[in-house]
Amino acid sequence: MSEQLMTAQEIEKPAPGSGFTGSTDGQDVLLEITDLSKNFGGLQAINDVSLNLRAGIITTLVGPNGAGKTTLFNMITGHISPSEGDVSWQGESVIGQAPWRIARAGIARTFQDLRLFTHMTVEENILTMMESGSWLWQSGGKFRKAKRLDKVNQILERTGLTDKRHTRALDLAYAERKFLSLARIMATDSRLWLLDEPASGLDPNSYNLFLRLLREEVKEGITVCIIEHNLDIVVNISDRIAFLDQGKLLADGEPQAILNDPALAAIYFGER
Amino acid sequence: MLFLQLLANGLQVGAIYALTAAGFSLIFGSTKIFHFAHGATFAIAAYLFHFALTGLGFHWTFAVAVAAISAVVFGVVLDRFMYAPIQRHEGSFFTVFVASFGVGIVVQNLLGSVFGRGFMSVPTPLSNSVEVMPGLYLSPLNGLAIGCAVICFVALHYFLTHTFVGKGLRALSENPELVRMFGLSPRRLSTYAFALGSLLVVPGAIFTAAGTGINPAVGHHVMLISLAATIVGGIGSLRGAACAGLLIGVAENLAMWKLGTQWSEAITFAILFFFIIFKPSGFFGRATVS
Amino acid sequence: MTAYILNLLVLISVYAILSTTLNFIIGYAGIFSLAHAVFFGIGGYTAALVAMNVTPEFFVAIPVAMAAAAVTSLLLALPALRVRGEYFVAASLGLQVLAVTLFSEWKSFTGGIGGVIGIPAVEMLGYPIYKPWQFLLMSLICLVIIIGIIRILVHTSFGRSLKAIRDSESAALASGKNVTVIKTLSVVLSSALAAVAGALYAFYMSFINVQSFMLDTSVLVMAMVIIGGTATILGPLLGAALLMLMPSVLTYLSFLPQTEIGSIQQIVYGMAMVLLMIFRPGGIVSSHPGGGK
Amino acid sequence: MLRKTLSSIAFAIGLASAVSVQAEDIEIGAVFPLSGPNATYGDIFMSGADLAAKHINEDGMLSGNLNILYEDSQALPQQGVVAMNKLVNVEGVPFVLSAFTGVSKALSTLAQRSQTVAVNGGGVGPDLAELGEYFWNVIPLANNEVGALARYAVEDLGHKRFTLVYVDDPLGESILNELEKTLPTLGAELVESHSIAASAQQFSGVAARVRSDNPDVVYVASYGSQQLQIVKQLRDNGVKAQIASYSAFSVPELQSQAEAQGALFTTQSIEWGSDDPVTKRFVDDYKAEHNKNPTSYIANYYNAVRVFGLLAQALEAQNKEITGANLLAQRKATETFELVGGEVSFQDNGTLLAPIQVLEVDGSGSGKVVSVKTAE
Repeated sequence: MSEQLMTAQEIEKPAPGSGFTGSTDGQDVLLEITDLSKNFGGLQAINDVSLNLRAGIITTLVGPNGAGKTTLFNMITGHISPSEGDVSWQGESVIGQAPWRIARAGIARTFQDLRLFTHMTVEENILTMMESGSWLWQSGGKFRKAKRLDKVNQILERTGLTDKRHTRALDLAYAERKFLSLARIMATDSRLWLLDEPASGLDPNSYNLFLRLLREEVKEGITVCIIEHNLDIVVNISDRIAFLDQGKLLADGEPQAILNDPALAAIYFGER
Repeated sequence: MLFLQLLANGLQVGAIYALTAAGFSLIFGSTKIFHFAHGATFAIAAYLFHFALTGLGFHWTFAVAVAAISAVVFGVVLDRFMYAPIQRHEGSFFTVFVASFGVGIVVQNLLGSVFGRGFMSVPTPLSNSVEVMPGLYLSPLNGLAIGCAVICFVALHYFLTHTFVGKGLRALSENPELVRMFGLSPRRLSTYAFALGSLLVVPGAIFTAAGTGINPAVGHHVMLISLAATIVGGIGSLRGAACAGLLIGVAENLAMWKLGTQWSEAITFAILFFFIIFKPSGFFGRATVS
Repeated sequence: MTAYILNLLVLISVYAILSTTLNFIIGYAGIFSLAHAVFFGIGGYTAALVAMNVTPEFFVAIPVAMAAAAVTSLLLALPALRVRGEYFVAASLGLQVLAVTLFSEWKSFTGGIGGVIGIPAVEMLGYPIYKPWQFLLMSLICLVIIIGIIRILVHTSFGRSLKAIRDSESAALASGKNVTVIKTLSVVLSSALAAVAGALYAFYMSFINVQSFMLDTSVLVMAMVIIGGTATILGPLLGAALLMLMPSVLTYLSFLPQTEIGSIQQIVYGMAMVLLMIFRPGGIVSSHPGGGK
Repeated sequence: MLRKTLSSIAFAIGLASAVSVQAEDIEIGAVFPLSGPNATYGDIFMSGADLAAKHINEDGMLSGNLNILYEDSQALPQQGVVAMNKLVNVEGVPFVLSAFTGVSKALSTLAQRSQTVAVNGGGVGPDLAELGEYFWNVIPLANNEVGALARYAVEDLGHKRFTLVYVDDPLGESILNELEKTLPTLGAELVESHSIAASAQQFSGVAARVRSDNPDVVYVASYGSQQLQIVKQLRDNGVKAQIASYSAFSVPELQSQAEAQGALFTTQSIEWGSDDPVTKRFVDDYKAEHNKNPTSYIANYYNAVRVFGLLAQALEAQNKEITGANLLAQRKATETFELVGGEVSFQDNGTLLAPIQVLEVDGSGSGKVVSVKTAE
């Protein structure tokens, strides 16, 4: 019921100035979350959340600390199994599937604490993302290998990490690590990116580079879901906003509508 | 009757394991330091007790004090001068473990060189059993060990729940940031954890020296058992470590009902192995897989 | 003298195989096993059994030994898949203790503490190899091949997957790595290659018993890896050479009391472990000094 | 030449050479546990061997000074083989003293291959008799000891029920087999046998089971520090039966242990008070040097070195080289040897035959002889 309503809203007011996709691709539902709940030993981390991620747009998850945003990511990627409810990806349920299967099906993610492969070089970090085979060698032989290297070069170039190619992830500067985290998922052929606070703590230059990258990728057809705290960033990039608090989805809609809601603002700024 | 006897033996052995395991668990739970040299603390306390009593001819109360002081000093020195520097630069679990293991090897061999590699025990009439009912022999040491373990656990529980430092230690295992906010230094709490944890080996060390006897490798054996008990009981849970220590002591002895003693260690580790595979969080532990 | 040096070199190369294969799982896969001596033992016992009852042919005994170790290693893979860190160390410790008990009790296979005596000299395509220099050559070739295999592996996608899992298992999962298969494969591989060392050892000594496959051996091999340097090719080799030579060198120090040599040796390597962990956690051969894991 | 290379290498790496000896020295080797839990045996064995070397040198029995090179086995087979290798290949000794059943078995192959005589005076596992012609035993093996003790306990003391506590190793098993074989022929029975791991430390459970077996005699087949713990814990846990064991009990720690008093054990029979000059000199000099009575282990290794002295002396008289092969040939050619304890001869399998004595631990340090049984 409400879902239809929102879809209707979006057709009426296409592309608010803040978002940058401006397309109507947003109608295809890529990932569908239905009645999802998660119980951690009596603590209701996620409470009956239903949310759709539409193709080709950026959906932002906002909400105070402990709202369950990262838990939601973890359930989508299979790192945590839900107590109840379903997640379906392109029409098929992914519940109960191993995280690596879900990843290979086209859902990539970053982590708030990055979780880089710290003792590997930048190049290795990127390269290993393209090698999904578990066996001792990759299929495709020399030709594929050359193609992979091409792609690595391209990604390094775009993320500004070319000079750091042979540096260990551990030895990178903060912003470079954030970009490596992004570079890693650029290397996968995923259609959906789940980004956990990708822009926090970036200096203005890096921030602009990040925005440019994100824009380019979305234009290429990548669907993005971001967890973000900085409202400026939220306003800047979101096509849609989903507002979570205490495990519940309080609102899901256009950025302006959500941000202008005084009740939500009160929760967000902790004046409840 | 044999069953009852084995059970009684198991309880005594289990009480000693429980205390040692609780010490290890306290240190590991609050500081996240995998203190494998805990066994070395045990051996040092036992040897110095023996030396003070039979070598220097001290009264037993002084010998106990010597053992307690040496255990605490050893634990705290390790914390300050080995673990602290390692943790300063990215000390992973394994770095700490290897260093700790190294200390265990050094102590075992030093004790062997200084005190001899043979078996030693404190001659005491307390280890002589009397027949309390047909077929059931108990020695005063049996009762003392169990009683002492109970007293230690009650005291420990009181300390952890009623004193400032005790509460701090418990908080440290939950959330080091919180501890800092309350104006406690995690570094200082770590020292307390080592002092207290090391102190907990002393009763076990003394009862072992007086009962079954000691050799330089005794710490190694005790350490393996406390490690098993800590994990079976659930890492960070003192209650769990104590119960598991008791369980292992009893299981080890009851196994002798049907099997030879050569299986007793294997039984302990079979219990451990299956716990790790099927219930890594142990009896009371939080789920902390990977 | 030459024979003595040859003897030491053979033992060094056997232990170098062990440390290299252990380094493969410790350094690259982040699986800190204290049960490596189990697979050393299984390799030794199996090769001995094959040599005494079927044929002492190298190309039969070694593959059978490797297969036996590979199958048993699934027991180690089981906890490796479920838990990490201290839990896994404890689990491998458990496996080691269980194995020692089984090695002592399963007398038809291992001869118990009495061990297996009179293992015949190994034959390579029917040509018996018993002269020390021949044996040294054979074990060096085995060592070189094993180093080659591991060197290649860590530079392929498989090696990268391993390192990725070591550095962050959840991120590796999220990037589509089948962690189960990769970890199992690495444990199986490492154990099977360790069995080669066991088989060589059995043929060389022509006597084996459980005392060679106890926790002490696992710790010694671990010390070789740690002291030499994890996640390097050279480190474990250096570690093996140092720790195997140390007792021999110590016996030439006439001012040391003979009866204390064993203790001094252990104290030296215990101290080395402590000091290295404080000042150079990467080991002697460390690709990145100062940076541990 | 070898030695030169060796020294230069040792010096080259800045170390003092341990083997700075004159060219005319005659050297034999010894592979003993000098460190580790069984080091106490190494010390005992050394004192016997050193005394024999001293006597041989004082008498000028050989053309050069006899020197014993000690290597540490830690009582472990692998260390034993490494040590044996060094003695055989670096030092080139023709004759090596060995100890401990496991170590002896491990190095016997090397002895056979390199034609080096290895002589055991400490291990008593019966299979030591079958390790090839280069492996000799100057100690009667456990089967003889068990028989003697069983006969004494049953025939002289009237005991009927035996329980065995044994280490689960070849020695322990052979004692089990021997008891199972011997006791029924004497009209006694082995009620129960309890095997224990070599590393076990706690025996209260075993003690409980032994008690419930209700035996007349508990036979303990262990060694080193473990047997002390077994004895203590048996007594602590209310086992009052007669404790019995074999020659492993002849170590000072056990002899002085309070709980062990009254226990029976067996050794090769040596009449310490004998007027025979070899025995008298050995006993007098040992007492003078160590201020206590010698034990059979000490005599055994004294004898082992003395056997070498006698054989080498004979070879030198014939202008033959002192090699392992020649020593073996000379031993076969020699009918009897004058050793501590009297004139003895080797069996064809290289094992010494000697009467066994049963002793009681009495705190004197060497035990009180209660019976002597001839070898069977």
